[in-house]
Amino acid sequence: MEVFAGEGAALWYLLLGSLVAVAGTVRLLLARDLLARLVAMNVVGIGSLLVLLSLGARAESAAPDPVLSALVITGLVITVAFTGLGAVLIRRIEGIHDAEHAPDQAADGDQISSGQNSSEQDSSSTEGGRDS
Amino acid sequence: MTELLFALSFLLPAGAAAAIACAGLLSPSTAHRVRRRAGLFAPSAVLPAGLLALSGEAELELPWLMLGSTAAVDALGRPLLMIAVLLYGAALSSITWLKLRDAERGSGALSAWLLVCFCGNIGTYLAADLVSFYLAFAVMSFAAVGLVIHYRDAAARRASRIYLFLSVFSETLILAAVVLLGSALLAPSEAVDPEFDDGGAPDAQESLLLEHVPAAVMDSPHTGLILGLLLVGFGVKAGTVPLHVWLPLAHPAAPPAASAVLSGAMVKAGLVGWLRFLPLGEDGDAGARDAVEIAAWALVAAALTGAFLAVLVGVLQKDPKVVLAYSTISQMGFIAALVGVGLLVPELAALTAGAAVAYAVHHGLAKGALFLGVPVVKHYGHGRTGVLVLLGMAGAGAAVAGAPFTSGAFGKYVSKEAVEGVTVLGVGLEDILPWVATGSTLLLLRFGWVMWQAERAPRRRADGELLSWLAVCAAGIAVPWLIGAQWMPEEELPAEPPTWEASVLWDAAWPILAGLALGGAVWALAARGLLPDWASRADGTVIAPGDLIVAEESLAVRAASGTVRGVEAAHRGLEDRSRSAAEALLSAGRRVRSWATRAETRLSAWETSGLVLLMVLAATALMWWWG
Amino acid sequence: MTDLIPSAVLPWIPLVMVVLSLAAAVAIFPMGERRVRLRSWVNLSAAVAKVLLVVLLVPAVVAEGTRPEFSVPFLPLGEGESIDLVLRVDPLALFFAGLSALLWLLTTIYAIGYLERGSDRSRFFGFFSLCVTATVGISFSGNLITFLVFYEILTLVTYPLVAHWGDEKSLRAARMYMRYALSGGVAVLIGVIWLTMYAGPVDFAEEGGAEGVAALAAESPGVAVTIFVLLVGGMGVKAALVPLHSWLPSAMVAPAPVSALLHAVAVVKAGVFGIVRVIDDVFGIEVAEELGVLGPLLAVACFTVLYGSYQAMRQTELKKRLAFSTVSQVSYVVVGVSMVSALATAGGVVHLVHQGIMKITLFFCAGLFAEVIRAHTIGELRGAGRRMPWTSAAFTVGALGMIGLPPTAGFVTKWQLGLGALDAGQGWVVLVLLGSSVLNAAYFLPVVWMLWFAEPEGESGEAPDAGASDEAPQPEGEPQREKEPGALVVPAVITAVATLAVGLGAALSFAPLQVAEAIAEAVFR
Amino acid sequence: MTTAEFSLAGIVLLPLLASAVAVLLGSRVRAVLGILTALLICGLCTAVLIQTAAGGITELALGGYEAPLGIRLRADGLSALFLCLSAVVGTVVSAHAAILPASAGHPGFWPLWLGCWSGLNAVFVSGDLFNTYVGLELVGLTAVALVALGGRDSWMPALRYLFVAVLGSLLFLVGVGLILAAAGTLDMEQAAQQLAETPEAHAAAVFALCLMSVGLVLKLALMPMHRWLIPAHAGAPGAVSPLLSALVIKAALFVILRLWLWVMPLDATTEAETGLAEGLSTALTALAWTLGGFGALAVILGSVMALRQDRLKPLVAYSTVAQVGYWFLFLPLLLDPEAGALEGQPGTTLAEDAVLSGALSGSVALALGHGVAKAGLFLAAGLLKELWGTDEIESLRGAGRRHPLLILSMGLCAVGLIGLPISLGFTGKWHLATSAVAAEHWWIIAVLVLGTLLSAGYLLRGIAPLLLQDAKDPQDQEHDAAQDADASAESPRRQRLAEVPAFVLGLLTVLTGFLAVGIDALMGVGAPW
Repeated sequence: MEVFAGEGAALWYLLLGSLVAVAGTVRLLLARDLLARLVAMNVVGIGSLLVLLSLGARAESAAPDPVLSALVITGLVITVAFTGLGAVLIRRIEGIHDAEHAPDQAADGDQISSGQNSSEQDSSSTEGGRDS
Repeated sequence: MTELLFALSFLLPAGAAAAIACAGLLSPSTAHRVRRRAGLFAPSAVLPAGLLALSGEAELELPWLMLGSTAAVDALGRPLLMIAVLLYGAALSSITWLKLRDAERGSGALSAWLLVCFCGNIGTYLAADLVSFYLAFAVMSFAAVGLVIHYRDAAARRASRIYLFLSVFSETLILAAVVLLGSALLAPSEAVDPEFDDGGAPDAQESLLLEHVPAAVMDSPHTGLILGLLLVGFGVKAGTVPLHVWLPLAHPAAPPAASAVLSGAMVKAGLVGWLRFLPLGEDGDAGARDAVEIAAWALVAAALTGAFLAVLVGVLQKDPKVVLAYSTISQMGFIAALVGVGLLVPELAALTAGAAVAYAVHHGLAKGALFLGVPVVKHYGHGRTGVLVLLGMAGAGAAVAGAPFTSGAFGKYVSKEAVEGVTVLGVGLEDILPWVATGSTLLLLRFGWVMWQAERAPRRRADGELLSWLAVCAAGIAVPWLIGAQWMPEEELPAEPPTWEASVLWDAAWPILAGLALGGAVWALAARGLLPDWASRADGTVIAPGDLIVAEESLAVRAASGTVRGVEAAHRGLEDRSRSAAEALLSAGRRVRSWATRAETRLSAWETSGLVLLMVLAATALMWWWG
Repeated sequence: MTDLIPSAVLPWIPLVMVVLSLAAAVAIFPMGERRVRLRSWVNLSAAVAKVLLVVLLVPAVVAEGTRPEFSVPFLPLGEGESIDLVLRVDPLALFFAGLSALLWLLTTIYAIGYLERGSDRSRFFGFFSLCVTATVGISFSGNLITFLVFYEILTLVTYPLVAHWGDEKSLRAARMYMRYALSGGVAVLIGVIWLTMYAGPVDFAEEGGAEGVAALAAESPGVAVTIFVLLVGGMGVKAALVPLHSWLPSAMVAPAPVSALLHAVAVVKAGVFGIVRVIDDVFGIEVAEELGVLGPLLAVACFTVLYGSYQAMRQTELKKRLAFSTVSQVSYVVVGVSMVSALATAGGVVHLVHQGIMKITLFFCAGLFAEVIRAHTIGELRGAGRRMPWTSAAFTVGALGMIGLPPTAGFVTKWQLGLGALDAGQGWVVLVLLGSSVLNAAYFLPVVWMLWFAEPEGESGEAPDAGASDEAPQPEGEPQREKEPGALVVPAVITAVATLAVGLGAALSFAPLQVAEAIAEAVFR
Repeated sequence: MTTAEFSLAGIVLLPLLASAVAVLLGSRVRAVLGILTALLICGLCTAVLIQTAAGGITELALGGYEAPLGIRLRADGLSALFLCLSAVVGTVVSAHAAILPASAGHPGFWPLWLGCWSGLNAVFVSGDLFNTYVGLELVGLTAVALVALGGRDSWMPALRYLFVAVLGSLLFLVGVGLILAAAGTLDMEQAAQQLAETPEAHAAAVFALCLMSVGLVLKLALMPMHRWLIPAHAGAPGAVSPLLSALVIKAALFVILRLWLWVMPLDATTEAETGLAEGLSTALTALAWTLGGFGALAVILGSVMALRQDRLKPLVAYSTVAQVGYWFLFLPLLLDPEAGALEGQPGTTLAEDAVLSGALSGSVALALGHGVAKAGLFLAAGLLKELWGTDEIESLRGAGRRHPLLILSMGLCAVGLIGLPISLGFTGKWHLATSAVAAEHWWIIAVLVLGTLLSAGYLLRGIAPLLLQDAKDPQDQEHDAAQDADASAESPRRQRLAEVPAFVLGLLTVLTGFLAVGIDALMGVGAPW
């Protein structure tokens, strides 16, 4: 389908990319659940990188512009880094909620999760002290 | 030599007063000893001024003091300086040269205040420039408060409060006059006065001299205003009628020695003020002339009413010192009339000034003797010294009344000559003046009667009080003649000295005789109880001492409370408005704050801030698209 | 006399003067509370050194007319040239610096005695010397920017002094003071910016106004008037002109030495000194006259004079009454300066010193009364004359000075202002002056009366018990002092004697009046 | 390669290396390493400063690859200034963290902080947009992690900060891509020339500017998008919040300045013929006015909100939100054609383009002043919270009597923030006001006046109670006892020493007022016009 090839294709990808980015942003900004937000963040990342690629393609006829692709790769790497950090933070925050809302239910459960929780935080021993 | 005398005559009394004041710092016993010794020394502190008066006319210039001050002993100041020295010396000695047990409580403080008053008083006589005159006048009037409040009882407090209020009032008016005159003197006057040779703004010190003041009054644009200020300002001190109310209250409240000085020397300061400042014998443009006319007539009218009304009220008083106070008011009315005439008729200016000074000298000494006599009669009025006391008091009384052969006659003669040919409401002034003598005779009879009945507290041995009284009586007889003959310049005296032929004697005698006759008649009626009740109860209840003061006080209180209420209302209005403005501001501030916090709380949720961000993004895209 | 100070050193003197008390402050701040002797020694030596320097400067500046100047670039103005921080000594500057140096020395002695048992003394004396640094900086400032910088620093540095006791009341008063002073400062900032835009960096020119300003006034009078209003309004806050004065009475909660130095010398005078600078050295008296701004300013000043005295009459607390009296007295300077006559300007300028000396005497005595017999309201002063003769005598001299009776400095000012008013053709001002002296008498004489002639209730000599009046919360247990403490009385007496000496010696060569006349002549040349 | 060029590379790479090494070391040694690196960076910065002050712009192509492909580091006047700010504040705060480990919250502080520092320096000296993007991301990542060090209650704000940072950087990335497409190169200088010559690319450039501005404003927390900053800066540990407020948000500001003044063909917009199409320039002016409007809103509402805070650190955080507003007031001036109306007129003393350069140097001075003062204030507030266990203003009453030096330094920093004389704040306000008067933009004057008064208000509310000597001594004793107990970990001598960094920053706030002339000269080096 030549629509997706050559000059017209770049325009389409541009449109598609910006659509995905806008949808991701709306979802990111309005979602209440943290994890949903994290996912939406990635969607926005992908959308914007798509826009970038289409921009690169549109400029020259041959292969997309090398600098732009470097840009895209870095963007990808950084979004992954942020997602990792976000995931750790969400786990910690969820950890506190669980400890607060369900203290009696499974004392051992709690023990396990907090134990697991604490073992995982290898370098955050002083936090424990601070929590008291 | 005169510089030394000038300095000493001011510094010695001031030093003594300072010694007494600082004594308070030492331990009580040493303080008492210091005060006692300073008190004894006090009368002699007055002597340098006496020597200065005797040593004749002199001048002292101190360019560095205040705004450049000069002092001068001139024909006008010298006699008054002499009586001031005598009176203050006598008063001080009558307080301090007593046995310890007789001395009043706090006599040290009283002598200190007297010394300060003395400095102020001779300062007014000797000052030759505007600023030092005002300085001396202020020092004298504010030190006098110390004298009046001495006994610290309710009457003394009320008297001193009224005196303080009136003296502040007079100080302010005189300050206004001084400032107006100062600016007229300092301004580079268009008509360059020949004396200011350097043409440009004459340097401040030289131009502030009092000699130039009368001329400045005439050619300054506010002549009428300045005249009014001077008349009222010095009138308070000279006890002219509407402003005299403090005199009858101050004298009974103050110790006798102090009241002797008050009416003897201090009241004369008002006279000196008039003689130095008023444009006596100055000619000026038409506007100034008729302003002077009005002022002169006002002064003469006030003086004469004062002279006669004081007699009426004085007769009805019980306290001897109040009677004497009213006699002072009437005598000062007499002198004020002389000054008024001098102002009215420029040619007579020199004559009336001389007469006024002569009369002032006589009145000062005689009235001083009478005031000092009040305690003397109480302590020595019977037995061996009784006769002496009786003679002295009678002599002083006769002098005040103006009986022939006394200084009073000389004073009256001189003033009658001076006012030849001046008619008031068609009646010749020289006919009115003798009636004042009748009035004062009546007053003195009343005084004698009241003194006769006053109770006695015999004191055995003669002490400072008696001796100083005797000295003043002797001086009262000798000094006016001495001053009249030697010290007064020729042109200020009528053609020839009074030769005691029949006509002169009769002129002096008939007012006294009329007074005696009237007194006798009243006494006879009183004995038969035919007098109207208001006359029979002559115990000061009918008209309280200070007569007008009751009316004036209530007037002042009403006026003050009126203004305060008005200003208070305006102030409250101002405050309410500013408070309501502040409230409006505060509530606006609160509204903004509450709106801001509400927005904040809503924004704190993730979704809402996300929404806002979306809107911003959309707006930028729209702007770009629209551009 | 000229070789007293080698000419090379001259330009450094203004800087040394300013830095002197700054160094004292830096030395005092870290000092421990207990180091009383060292702290007092540092304080006193700095104060004495400053007085000596002023005395050295007087012959050089007033007689020979040398103008030592020190400047450092401060704000760039594009293309390299910049607005400098200039410290210049001219007679008017020396006038105000001399006053603050002398009175700082006396107030330091007073404060050392007053705060013997107080707390936070290092902090107090540190900010105290900073306050004087700012005052001297203000007096030596050579252009509007420097003046503004030191003007703001003065606000900052006086805040902790007013809030020294640290209780709720002083904090509220300090906050109010800060609010007024800061808005005043901001107004001056806007005015200075606007003026610098049009007239470039405005240096104070002694002979009638900076050059750019006249051109500005001619070209766009509207802008010039607004700038004038901004500047004078901003400084009017500190000069306590009526609508902007209410911070002064409420700042009376500060300790006595603070209200003495602040309200008699530093803060209040800074504002008025600024107004004198703006009228005489920035706009120039003729330009200001043309702009027609002097008339309304004169009216506001006269209203302040009367309103201040009226309010003073209504106060029962002594320090509040003195505060309102300051409000009224300080406006005398503005009255003097806003009349187009050399005499009036001389009167206004000389009142800067006179009011300082007289008012500081009264505040010293008020502090003494509060400290010795716990008397804060006038009623409690009954019969104080017998127990505290020296303080009452000093108070009486100060009060008579305020009323304007001859031997004192107050009379000299009233005399000059009266003559100036008539010379400038505004006779009604004489009326205002007289009205205010009557009002002064009405609120000072009763106090003098209470001191000397009123009998204390009950048997004499018993100090009235600490009444309901809310006096400063020094530790309650501390026994009252039986006799007047020397360190407090000596400064009060010295300033009282100074009031008389300045009044009597007004015609001496370097007396304040002669210097003021020299300044006034320069303005009108 | 001259020393300046060497130091340019060193500034960026050295902290990165140090942060990597720090991860391996024990917690005690990390502090020593941190201090060493800080001192080294100071040395390098002075070398760059000397070079720039001498008038030259130092440039270095990393690894010899020239633009457009290679990374080119470039330090002109503006970057030298910001480098100095980060060096000074960074060193002092690192010293504080070394003295009082508790204030760092967690040994992980050092590697993260050094990484953040290298990101900052990278942003300040980067010559091309891509390198700026990478720098910004590094700063964002480490900043979020630093906030998370603050313990339980700081995780949620950290997460929120993360989302905002990512969104911002993605918008920035799209903008960079657009400019690359439009100008064909990422290097700022070359991009500027390209854009100036090819008018038809202006449409894309303007849209890119819009996107990037919104992205960066998000990172800067300008008024409507400021909510994430308050809990993040308040919750962060004692040593971290100064870094966040003083330095991290300055990176975004630096990039905005670069974009608006150096990259965008602004002056092209004013001349008709090669300038933007009519619509585009109005769009840009509209954007400038919105940002300016948000700035004014931030100054006023930020201060009002700060007045209502009853805890110290949120109060200081709101003060940051307020001060951020000041830096955007000058944007409308840039685009106002008759802004320079007063320049060169006979009546005034203004030099040719004094209005714009004045406004710019004013905003930069305000930013620098804010950096130093806010760092000092946050350090002091953090220390108080550390020592007294809480930063409730009510319960801190009378704390001043036990820490006089701390109160003095807070006072000095307040002077800088209010903008009273001798501080950089004053110089900044002076310049901004002068340009506003020249360009007749009176609203700026109103905002400045209101801002000054309100800032005085809330800073007074924060500091005054500390001076209180409340009679309720018993409560104090018990308070002191409690405070002594839990702070026993730090010996009193260390506590006394910990107050010194805050005092140093306070002194610096006041003394930098004298450097105004130097700053203005430095701004001239490599100025956009």
